[in-house]
Amino acid sequence: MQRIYVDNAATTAISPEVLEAMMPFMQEVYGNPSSIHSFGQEASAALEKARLEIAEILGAKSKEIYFTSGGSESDNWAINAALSIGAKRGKKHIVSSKIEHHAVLHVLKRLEKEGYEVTYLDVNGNGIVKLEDLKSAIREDTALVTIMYANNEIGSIQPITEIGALCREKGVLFHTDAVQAVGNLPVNVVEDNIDFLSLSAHKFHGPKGVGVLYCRTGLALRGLIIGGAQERGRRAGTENVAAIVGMSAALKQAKDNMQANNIALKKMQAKLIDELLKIPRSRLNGDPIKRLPGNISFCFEGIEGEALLLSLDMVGIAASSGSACTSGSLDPSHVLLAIGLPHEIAHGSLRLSLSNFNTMEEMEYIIENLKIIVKRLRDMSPVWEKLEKEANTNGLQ
Amino acid sequence: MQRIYVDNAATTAISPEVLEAMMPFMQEVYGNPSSIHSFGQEASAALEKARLEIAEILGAKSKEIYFTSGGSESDNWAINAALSIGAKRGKKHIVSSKIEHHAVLHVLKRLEKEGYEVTYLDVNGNGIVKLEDLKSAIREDTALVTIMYANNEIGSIQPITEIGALCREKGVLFHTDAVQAVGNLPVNVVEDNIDFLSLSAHKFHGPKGVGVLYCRTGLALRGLIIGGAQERGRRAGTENVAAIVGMSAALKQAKDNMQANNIALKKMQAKLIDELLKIPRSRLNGDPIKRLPGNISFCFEGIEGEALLLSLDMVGIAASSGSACTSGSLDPSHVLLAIGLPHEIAHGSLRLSLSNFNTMEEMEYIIENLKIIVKRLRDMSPVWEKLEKEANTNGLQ
Amino acid sequence: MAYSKKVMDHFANPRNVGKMDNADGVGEVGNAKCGDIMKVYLKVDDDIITDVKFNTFGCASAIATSSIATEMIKGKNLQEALSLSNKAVVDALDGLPPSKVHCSVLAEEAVKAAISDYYIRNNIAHDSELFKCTGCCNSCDNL
Amino acid sequence: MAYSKKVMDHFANPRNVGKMDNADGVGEVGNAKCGDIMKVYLKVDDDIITDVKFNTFGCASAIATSSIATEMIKGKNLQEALSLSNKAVVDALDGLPPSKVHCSVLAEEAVKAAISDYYIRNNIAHDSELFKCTGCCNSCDNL
Ligand SMILES: Cc1ncc(COP(=O)(O)O)c(C=O)c1O
Ligand SMILES: Cc1ncc(COP(=O)(O)O)c(C=O)c1O
Repeated sequence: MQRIYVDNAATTAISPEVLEAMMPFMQEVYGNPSSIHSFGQEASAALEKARLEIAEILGAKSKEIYFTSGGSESDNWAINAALSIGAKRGKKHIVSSKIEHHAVLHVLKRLEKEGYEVTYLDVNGNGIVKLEDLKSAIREDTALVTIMYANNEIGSIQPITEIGALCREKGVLFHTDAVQAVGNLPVNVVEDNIDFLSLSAHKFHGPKGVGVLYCRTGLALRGLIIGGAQERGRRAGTENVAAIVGMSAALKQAKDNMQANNIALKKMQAKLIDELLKIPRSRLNGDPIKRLPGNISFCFEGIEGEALLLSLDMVGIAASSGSACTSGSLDPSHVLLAIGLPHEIAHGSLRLSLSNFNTMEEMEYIIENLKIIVKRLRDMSPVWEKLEKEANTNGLQ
Repeated sequence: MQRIYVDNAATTAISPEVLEAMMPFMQEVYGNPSSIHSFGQEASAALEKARLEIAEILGAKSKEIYFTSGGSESDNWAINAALSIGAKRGKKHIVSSKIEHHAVLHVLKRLEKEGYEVTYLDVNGNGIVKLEDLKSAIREDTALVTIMYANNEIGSIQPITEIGALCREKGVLFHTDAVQAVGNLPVNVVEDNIDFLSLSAHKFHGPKGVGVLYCRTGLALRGLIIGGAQERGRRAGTENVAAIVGMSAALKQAKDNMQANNIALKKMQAKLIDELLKIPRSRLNGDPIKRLPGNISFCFEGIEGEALLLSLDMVGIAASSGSACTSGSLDPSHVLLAIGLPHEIAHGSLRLSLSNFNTMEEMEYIIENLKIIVKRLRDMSPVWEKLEKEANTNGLQ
Repeated sequence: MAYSKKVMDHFANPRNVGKMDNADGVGEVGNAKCGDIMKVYLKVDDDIITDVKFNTFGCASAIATSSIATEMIKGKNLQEALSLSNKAVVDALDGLPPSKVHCSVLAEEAVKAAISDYYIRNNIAHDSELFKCTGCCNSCDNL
Repeated sequence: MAYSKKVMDHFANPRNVGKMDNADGVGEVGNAKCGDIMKVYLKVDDDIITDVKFNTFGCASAIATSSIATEMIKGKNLQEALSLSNKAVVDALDGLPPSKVHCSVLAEEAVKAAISDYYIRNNIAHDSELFKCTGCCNSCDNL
């Protein structure tokens, strides 16, 4: 059976070039970068080379890059560190959005229990934060604004440049979860006035379990995981050299091929969107323009997402109903509810997320099979029966 | 030039079998274990298989194993989680030792600033905690005892079974940093009454950047990195599947070969210790019996450790002066000071840590070169000059 | 989230799926907000369930539990059908993930609702207690 | 922690290493507790440093700074030798890691201490201010 992977927002395959770059560090060059002997110094040199390369791609300085175990750690760390800066001046307020990833939202929920106040900005129907809302939400005691660069479920891209400028103007720290953006969009921390940025390598054909926290120089970065003097004393733990080298190779590859990839992705994306909109009572979630080039998020009325996913899986198509972390939970996605969808529609969501490893032929296969599956599930759905009846009645009136 | 790696306490090479076990998960099986499609389920199955294998080797249950990014994260997490349990009953006291790894010590230092009280137990001249000291240190309000299984610098093994029994008897939570022990010694969490245990794969020929926190069932494990529902909601972040599979393969290999490896290691260790003790004014640090099979820790009076290391490196021998994380710092090791060495002697420390990849021929090479290097550095050392003079004067009297 | 082979089989090839035009009893439970609705149609002849159909909106285990539940009551008398427990449904499917057990409760309730409908249509006295929603599917509370 | 080639060369092949039996001036600075001791021996002839030796207990950069410092003052007159700065030593070694800069200070001080000793032995008036410990090597404070 043909197998098609269109769940690249959940994770991506390591690209062959990235794996090749990693291999020496899983074999000969195994030293601990903190060791002063040659084994260690070889590892250390590779580490610092990777740091510099990543910094340059993000428009940052080498010493602003901290290696972490992934996007979740970076998010947790950034928020905690930013608040510890604000705590010195008694700041106890945070501004975020209703569509953040759980790695941000759950941290904020915990902080609320600990006495912080959080304003969760609404988004418009396309999943985009309104600048006026942000402007009026920022207060004297706002310690941090944390708004994601691009959404993992519906692909909507936030006006980060404007948000960054506004935060800088108001003197508020700004963190962005750029886990879905980096590798897909050109991200520049200086142009966007970003103070903290999270990224994760496995979203752009790098390895799992490694990420970056960018922290602007001049900000006191309180460690989350402390101990040894790694990462200039800010993040303890023997560095995952192979993964870090792989991350840097993956980011470089993503940057070099970004333009070409984006063109190809957008073509496949447009094809899918056009065809899926032809299915009755289907809707595209997220902004039609300001969206990640590989993201296609749909709702199909009258059916439920998990059944759809498993049906797709049975014909070899690997997709998601929203974020990977919540697949299998009973509640519909907080993101789909935030863009105003009723529960019954939000249940019928499907996310197809493409990478440059996908092909137009695969899109054809997906469209063909998806149409059959949606029909099959609707045929056995009492909700669809009702919708049809209502439509007929309305038609008759 | 011959290259000899005897810094295995800092990190080890990935064994070829471990790498082989990892490769599929860096290539075809790249799904996110949280995804419900087949790519995800294959990854998830591998993850749970690894969890079960690791659990069985430690005498634990599958659901007591939490995957982390390494020993430092596990240490930070365990201590924070244990204290949050104690906090519910107002417990604000911790017992630890003076020779813990920085991943424990620095966390404790921070906690002291936040209002916790910490008793750092002394160790005897061989680097071993005294049980009576522990007994009298535990108080009504003691939330946690955290004592390492085996020391990373001097290799001394603590009486963990007795410590665990004492803690259980007194109703105090017990964490052990077993990063240096696991893979080298048989560790059983049930027999040793361990509540929390940290381990790190790269210390036993597994990959870097992955570890385990064992947390006994029944204990509320407050997350350190929160977000997605991974690790039963206790540790967020897309799982590092390849590394986790590698860790499990490495642990299994270590367990299967432990007896044979220990015999070989002890033979090499004995050879080195015997020969190095022949160097005048040298001393073995740590317990002669209760020590890690691959650890050789020495001090050579009249010389300084870094000069020794770099001299060794120039003849292809990769060693350490203590822990990798502190190499290059000015202060002598807190561990060597804790066993009662004066600063001037502690500066002249050398740690050789062996693995089963080392050979007896390599030991010969090390002994031969080390003798030459120690002599060369002493010949240019004004401290040595003084020591010699004193000895002569004493001899004349 | 790993389903048994049995669940996947009933999801992929659901038995008795469909509607019934002149059913003797119809039961519908669940609601779209929660993500699961099951509708069971019965044909009853001399106290025996001679035919049964179902329609389900919901996840794979909702479809599978509906499918196996209909199979388990077909040909049985109403008393037997009423004794169908959610546990029996779970067992027949070789188990369900904990987060999906509520689907089996829904299946049990859908069968009972259809039988209840048959009793009411035919003015047959019955213990209404038997047909009360167990409230086990508390997914609604979580919303 | 990466040392320059120059540092490694002076560490591996230190120049002027050794003792001197009948030195005209000897200076020793640092202490074993801090991990660095440098001892510099001078042979002075008509205000010119005609020979110099050193002994050092310490890390690679301590040995390298001693080595290059002795090289830099050999053949110079005392006034020139006194003007040797730690910065010049660092530059001559193509740089030192930040945590090792104190070694260069120690080297400067060792040279000055030896010259001071020569002045004192020979009753030559000199500005003692010049020879005061800069306290730059504050590693002792950290212990
Ligand atoms: C005793 C001990 N604890 C903790 C650690 C930290 O482990 P990691 O570097 O994997 O975070 C190490 C080694 O570095 C260690 O030796
Ligand atoms: C927007 C966003 N933030 C954070 C994360 C967490 O990243 P990781 O799984 O690498 O910890 C993800 C993906 O899982 C994501 O999509």
